[in-house]
Amino acid sequence: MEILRSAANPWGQDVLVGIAWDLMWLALIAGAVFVVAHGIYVRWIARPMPSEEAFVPGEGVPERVTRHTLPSRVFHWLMALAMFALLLTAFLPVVGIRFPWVTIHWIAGVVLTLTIVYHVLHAMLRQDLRSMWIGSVDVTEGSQALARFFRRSRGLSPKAGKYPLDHKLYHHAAAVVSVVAIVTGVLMMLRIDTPFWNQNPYFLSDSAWGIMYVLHGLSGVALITLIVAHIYFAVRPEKRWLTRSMVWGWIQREEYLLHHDPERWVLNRGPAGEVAGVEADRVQLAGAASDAEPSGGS
Amino acid sequence: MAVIRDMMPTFELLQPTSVEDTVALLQRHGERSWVLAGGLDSLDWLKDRVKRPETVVELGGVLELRGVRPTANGLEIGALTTLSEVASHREIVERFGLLSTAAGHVATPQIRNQGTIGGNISQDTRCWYYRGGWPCYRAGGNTCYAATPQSMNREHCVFGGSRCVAVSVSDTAPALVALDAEMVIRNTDGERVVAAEDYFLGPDIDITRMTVLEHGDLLTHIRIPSTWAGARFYFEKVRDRQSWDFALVSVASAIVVAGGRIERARIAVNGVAPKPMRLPDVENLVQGMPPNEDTAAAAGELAIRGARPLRHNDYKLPLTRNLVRRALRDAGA
Amino acid sequence: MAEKLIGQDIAPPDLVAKITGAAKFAEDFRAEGMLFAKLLLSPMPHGRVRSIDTSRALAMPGVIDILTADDLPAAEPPGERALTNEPHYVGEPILAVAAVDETTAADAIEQIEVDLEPLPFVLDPLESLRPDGPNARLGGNTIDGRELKSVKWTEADFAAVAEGKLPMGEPVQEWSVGDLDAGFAQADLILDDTIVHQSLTHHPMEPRSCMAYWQNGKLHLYGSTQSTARARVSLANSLDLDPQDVVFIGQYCGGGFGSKITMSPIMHVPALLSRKVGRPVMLRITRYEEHYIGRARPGFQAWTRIGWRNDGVVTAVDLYIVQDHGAYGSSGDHMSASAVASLMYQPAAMRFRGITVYTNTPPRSAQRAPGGAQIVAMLEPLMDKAARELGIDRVRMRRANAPDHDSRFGPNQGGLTSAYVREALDVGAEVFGWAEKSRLSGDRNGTRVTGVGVGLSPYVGGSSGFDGLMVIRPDGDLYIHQGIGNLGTHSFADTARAAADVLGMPWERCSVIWGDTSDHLPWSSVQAGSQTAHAHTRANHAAAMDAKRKLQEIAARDLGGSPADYEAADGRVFLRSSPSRAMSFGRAAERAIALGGEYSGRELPDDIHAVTVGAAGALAGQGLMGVAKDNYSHEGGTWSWVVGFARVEVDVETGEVEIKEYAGVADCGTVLHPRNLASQIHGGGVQGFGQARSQKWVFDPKWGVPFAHRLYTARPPGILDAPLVMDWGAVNEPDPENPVGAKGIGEPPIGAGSAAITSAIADALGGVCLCRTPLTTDVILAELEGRKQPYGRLDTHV
Amino acid sequence: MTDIEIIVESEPRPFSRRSFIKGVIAAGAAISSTGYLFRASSALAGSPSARGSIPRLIALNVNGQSRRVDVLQQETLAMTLRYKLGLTGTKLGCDRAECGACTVLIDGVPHYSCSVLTGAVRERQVTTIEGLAAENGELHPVQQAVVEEGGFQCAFCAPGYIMSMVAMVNENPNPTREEAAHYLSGNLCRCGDYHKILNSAERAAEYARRV
Repeated sequence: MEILRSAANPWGQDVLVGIAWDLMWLALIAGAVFVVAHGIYVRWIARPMPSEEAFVPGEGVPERVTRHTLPSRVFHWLMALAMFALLLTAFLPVVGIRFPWVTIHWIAGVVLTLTIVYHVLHAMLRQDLRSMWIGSVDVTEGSQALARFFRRSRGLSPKAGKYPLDHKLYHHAAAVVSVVAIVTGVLMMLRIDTPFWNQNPYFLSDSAWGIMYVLHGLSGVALITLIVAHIYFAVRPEKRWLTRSMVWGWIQREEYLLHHDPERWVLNRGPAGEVAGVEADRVQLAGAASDAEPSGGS
Repeated sequence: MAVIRDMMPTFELLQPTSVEDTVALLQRHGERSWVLAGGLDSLDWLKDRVKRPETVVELGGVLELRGVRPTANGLEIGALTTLSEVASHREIVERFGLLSTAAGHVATPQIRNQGTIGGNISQDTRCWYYRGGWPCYRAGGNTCYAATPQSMNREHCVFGGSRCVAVSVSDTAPALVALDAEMVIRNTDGERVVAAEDYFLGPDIDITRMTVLEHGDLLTHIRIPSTWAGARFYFEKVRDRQSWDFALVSVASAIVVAGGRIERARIAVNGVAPKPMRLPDVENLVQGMPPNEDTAAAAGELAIRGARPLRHNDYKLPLTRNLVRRALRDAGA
Repeated sequence: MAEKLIGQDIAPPDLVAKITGAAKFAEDFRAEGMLFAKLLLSPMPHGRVRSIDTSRALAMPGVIDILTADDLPAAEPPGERALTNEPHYVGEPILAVAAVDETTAADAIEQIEVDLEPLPFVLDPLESLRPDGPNARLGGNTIDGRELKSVKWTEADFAAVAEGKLPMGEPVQEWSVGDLDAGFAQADLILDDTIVHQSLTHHPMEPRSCMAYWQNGKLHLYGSTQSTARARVSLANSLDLDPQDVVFIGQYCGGGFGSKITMSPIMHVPALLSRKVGRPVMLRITRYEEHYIGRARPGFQAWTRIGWRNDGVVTAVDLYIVQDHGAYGSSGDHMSASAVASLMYQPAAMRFRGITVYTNTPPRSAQRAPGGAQIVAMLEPLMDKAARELGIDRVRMRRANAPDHDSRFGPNQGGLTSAYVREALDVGAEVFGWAEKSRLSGDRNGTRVTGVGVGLSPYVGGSSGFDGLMVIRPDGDLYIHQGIGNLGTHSFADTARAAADVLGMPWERCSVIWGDTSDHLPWSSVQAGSQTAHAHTRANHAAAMDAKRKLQEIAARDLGGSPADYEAADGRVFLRSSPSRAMSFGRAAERAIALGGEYSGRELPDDIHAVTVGAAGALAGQGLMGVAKDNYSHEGGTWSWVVGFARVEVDVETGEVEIKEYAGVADCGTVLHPRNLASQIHGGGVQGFGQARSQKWVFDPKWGVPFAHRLYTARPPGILDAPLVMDWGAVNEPDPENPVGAKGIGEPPIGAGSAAITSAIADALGGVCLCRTPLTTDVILAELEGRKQPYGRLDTHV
Repeated sequence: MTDIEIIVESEPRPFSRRSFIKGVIAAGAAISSTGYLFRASSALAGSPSARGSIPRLIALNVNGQSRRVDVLQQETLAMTLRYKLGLTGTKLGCDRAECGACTVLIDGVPHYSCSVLTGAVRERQVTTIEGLAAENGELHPVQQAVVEEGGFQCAFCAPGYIMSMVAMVNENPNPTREEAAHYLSGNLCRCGDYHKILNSAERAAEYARRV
């Protein structure tokens, strides 16, 4: 199985051309394996979550807590649509389904780019950046989860802030991969005729283009796996409340209190009365992290 | 590794004598096989070692695919019928003169004696970057070397380019599109029939192929309906030399005139796009109009609307316009 | 008395062999244990070999050995070698593999790893002349005599290049005659323009395949050459061998047109490989390789300003030529072009400036009328433009400027042996019917407009000082040994007639011996520069006179009287006063053997060339030997002329051109072989049509890789690209500086064909001179439709 | 494969950058008397390991004779004629169907033998330039016409042209000059001898009509 495709340029020098299409199948398989493994793990292997700690009183928590505002939801679904169009137009021809994919692909690419630009501005100006920031708390949250996974600890990892660590990690991974795909994709648009310019493959050297194509390819196939996982989690029964929140924007009061630590995801009344969460920069939660048993547990 | 040209590599030669055996062989050898009919296009690739099949399936023995037979409503031509036979076959000359004229304009007598009509419409493009073995899009790479600001693209396309700007060079293809012919394709799964216009692929659909044929497919017959039999035909091919050369631009048209007006028309041009380009807008425009100079001029202008010339092929615009004009003018003569 | 052979149509003795397949060209020879070689060509326009890994190739079964540049004799830059470690153009051979068969050799080439370091390259001479332009060679971008130099012009020189004006910086070659300003001052009309002529691969029909082996220290090489005797000598010199140790076999040459004048550098590959492996080696050259190593005509980017008086007389010519020198070669086409312009238009004042610039493109060499064919195709349309503006008939315009026998021309104002140019123009006008045909220009026939053109084309047509060698054997026949190659002009047979006529021998009693240097061939001219017909009618005449003298002396000795009383004809030498007292040539030959000395070739004249001494020595004692050096007088330059007349039809809607009529008339002194002269006029004319209409080079400027490298993309003219019937004529006036009055004629016809077509197309376009060749469909259509031209005014290789 | 015993050093000759040696090396090669047929090697065999490199013994019908010859599967007819059957009259001008010098008749029809696989003409009649003249050397009418017109210059293209002319006179006994030009338009002549070639073609038709 090849990883990369290369060819001899007109001077006989070896030059990267792109990724080998086997990687696409690899990515699909990786996604499927993850889904199956995770499904099996949750179904049969994972120890039941210890009963939640006493119900933390949640006074002042409204019946419906806004998790995703309308603009961010619209952004999410628009981006998802563009992403889907991009993946389909990129990989269906490779599997043999022939159709004029180039125009749809670059238009979807432009749409994706615009949505991402909007998202970055929206996040910086209107959203709470820190909710995505991975702080020390998250590290402990993560290490707890890992310890539990490896059966070295029974303890309960601290409640998440607005976004649990796996969400944050996933977001950042997807962000990096998408940015790579977008940057290389925009540059590669110089290789096709558009209403605005004619193709000019000599904008970069052919070795530079080779790297561009490989990165675009790698990020493309990485997105396959990421999106397979993303959709899988979205449809898992126990995560449906999260999926609902991306549709309607709110989660129920119990779900908020069950999954989130009000200290870290502080709700305050927005001007329109709806409650927007603000990630509190909580100090290390006293005690909670230290009861992890030393290694060599049960 | 170093490159060498003009020296055929070794391959295994298989010579089936029936369509069944042929499609079976193609199925078994898959991507490593190559179909060879007349061989004029194939040997160009094999001798330059740019394409390296392990197995060549030579169709000289499949006699059932040679010859012309009348059908219920037209003619059926075996894909292995030589261009010389097509150019001189009485039935074709009398009822579908457009095709016999086109076949007679291909390359040279020796090539017409050996080249087949199936091969002529299924041949690969002649872009000299691609034929030179460069790693261009069409060869699986990621660059079209013919569409850069410095490229030598005098013989490339002004319509329908999508990253790749090569042109279809077949002379019989526009004639078959104008005659609304159909292509019969066989493989181990069975037979499918494709309209001439849909037989050819542009780079937007699949940049590595000029036709719908996939590995394992065999073009067996070309069926021409009688819809355009006896219409007023016009074929012209403009080229640098009067033998050997492919068309810079060619036009093939079938026009039925009744009562001094164009009842229906079907016009195709080649050498301007990655596939033979039918001109439906022009056909609609001229319908019902008298075949005079004004109609011809209007048709010509419309034919080149939306063209997007490259660095060196702007001349193909007036040339295409004038050829369409001449086709319409001829309808009135 | 046998009828004179000169002037008759006699087919050459090799014709039957040629048309029955018996004739063996270089690639048709076989040898026991013959290996096959294949070349590894450079993929880069300019590179340096860092390393070559041939281990895998040498390990392949059937691969015998490999030859690289290090196995060849050294050569000082810019000297060319058969193989190189610093390729200067895409396709230059780097190494050769010898194997039991070609497929194995090719497979072996694909297993060789050559690590090439890319070096700066340039395709357009003007680009190399820019202040910061790259040089094609590390040693410089031009050559002055033998010295490599790097010449850069200033930004100011390039100021007007954007508008298509030729930049004219400091030249390397230069000459001027008369007062240029005064010349232009008295001119009533002045025209100037930038004109570009393309480079053209020779593409003779036979690629230069060659086979060689060594036998007891002697190199036997089967090759394709225009000049057999000279090829052997140049091959020997290039390998540091004594010519006696080289046998060159080349009875047939499938055309050369200047690309095979003597030896081809690639011959070193089979020669040295066969020595290295101790077995015969055949190197079959493919058409693709012929584009690379098969030589080409240098292209010009030029500017000219010409002044005319109202009566059509040219008063002044200012000419600047930038020549595309390619990677090697010593082409002086631009200098020859200036001499031709000076000869044709006889301006009182003329200045020439020029520079030849190395580019990373295939090597150049003379191609049929080097410099002449380019300049006439470039300037004649301007002459027509002036004629049209001055309202003078175009033939009369050329008559007004044509030189005559006493005219002077060129940098040192040399003289001419003869020039019947006005007579050629008159005969031409008559043959073509110029009077009524010239009135057709501009006529419309449907979408086709008619254009008529006339193209005058002179070129060098003679040389002297070579040797003749012949033997009358006891069988009474005359064996004429010719060192001339058999390149298609039939000069090896036609020049032998001069000897037969001196001795009154019927042609059936003459045998021409040519093509294999082991058959003892005399020192001869190169078959280039159209000189053979002139040089070797002289040489054969001189040697025949020597034989005649010996016949007379032997007859007088045996039959009495004085030698002067004797005459030779029909195979007999007899007393003029009583023809019955005679001796057959056979008898005289036996007597000559008996007498020995100079009669049988034991003693030889002291002024003949060493090669002839070798040949004659081997033939001594076989009969009566006629051997002599051509010492006839040769005052002034020998130049021949062809004027071409053409009628074309240009389709205004498609830009296509159909050449309807063509006629060429020659001044080449006495016509040796009328039908063969017609072939030279028509054949050269057709090559001119290709030059004017379809042939060109196309290079990708980013990668420096060529595309027009096969016949299909090089586009030489086919049978349907020429008129079905072509006419010809000749002035047929003898040249005083040749015993039979003959001048050579090989080269002038190509310029006449090309110039007639460029003029006719300009005429059809209403006098618009596009000042560029080739005039392809797209260039003409862009002009007719008033659209932007597809190529820039100064673009080359597009 | 070839039955010549190849003298190869025990280990592959190391590639050494010897300087140019002027010495005399005795070479034992002589032109085999037959000059044509040499068992030693043919132009193409290919490395034995490659798929399809095993030659096939087939029977060809060339100039009326049945000839048995070892043919490689990728071998073209031109190479077989020139390197295996010693019929070097068929010339290779381009090996790419772009010049016509390799024209032969297959079942009386002109083809570029450089672009025909030998394996594909097993049951067909191949006629080459060597097959036109009679045993006693009497020329074919087309050849006779060419001689009388003093046809061709360098004549490298002559064999190909003559084969096309033979097919022309067989197919159209009374061609006009224009028809002859179209019939011969698949043959290139770089000496540009077209006028004289058409003279020969017209005379050839005239002589063929007489026979």
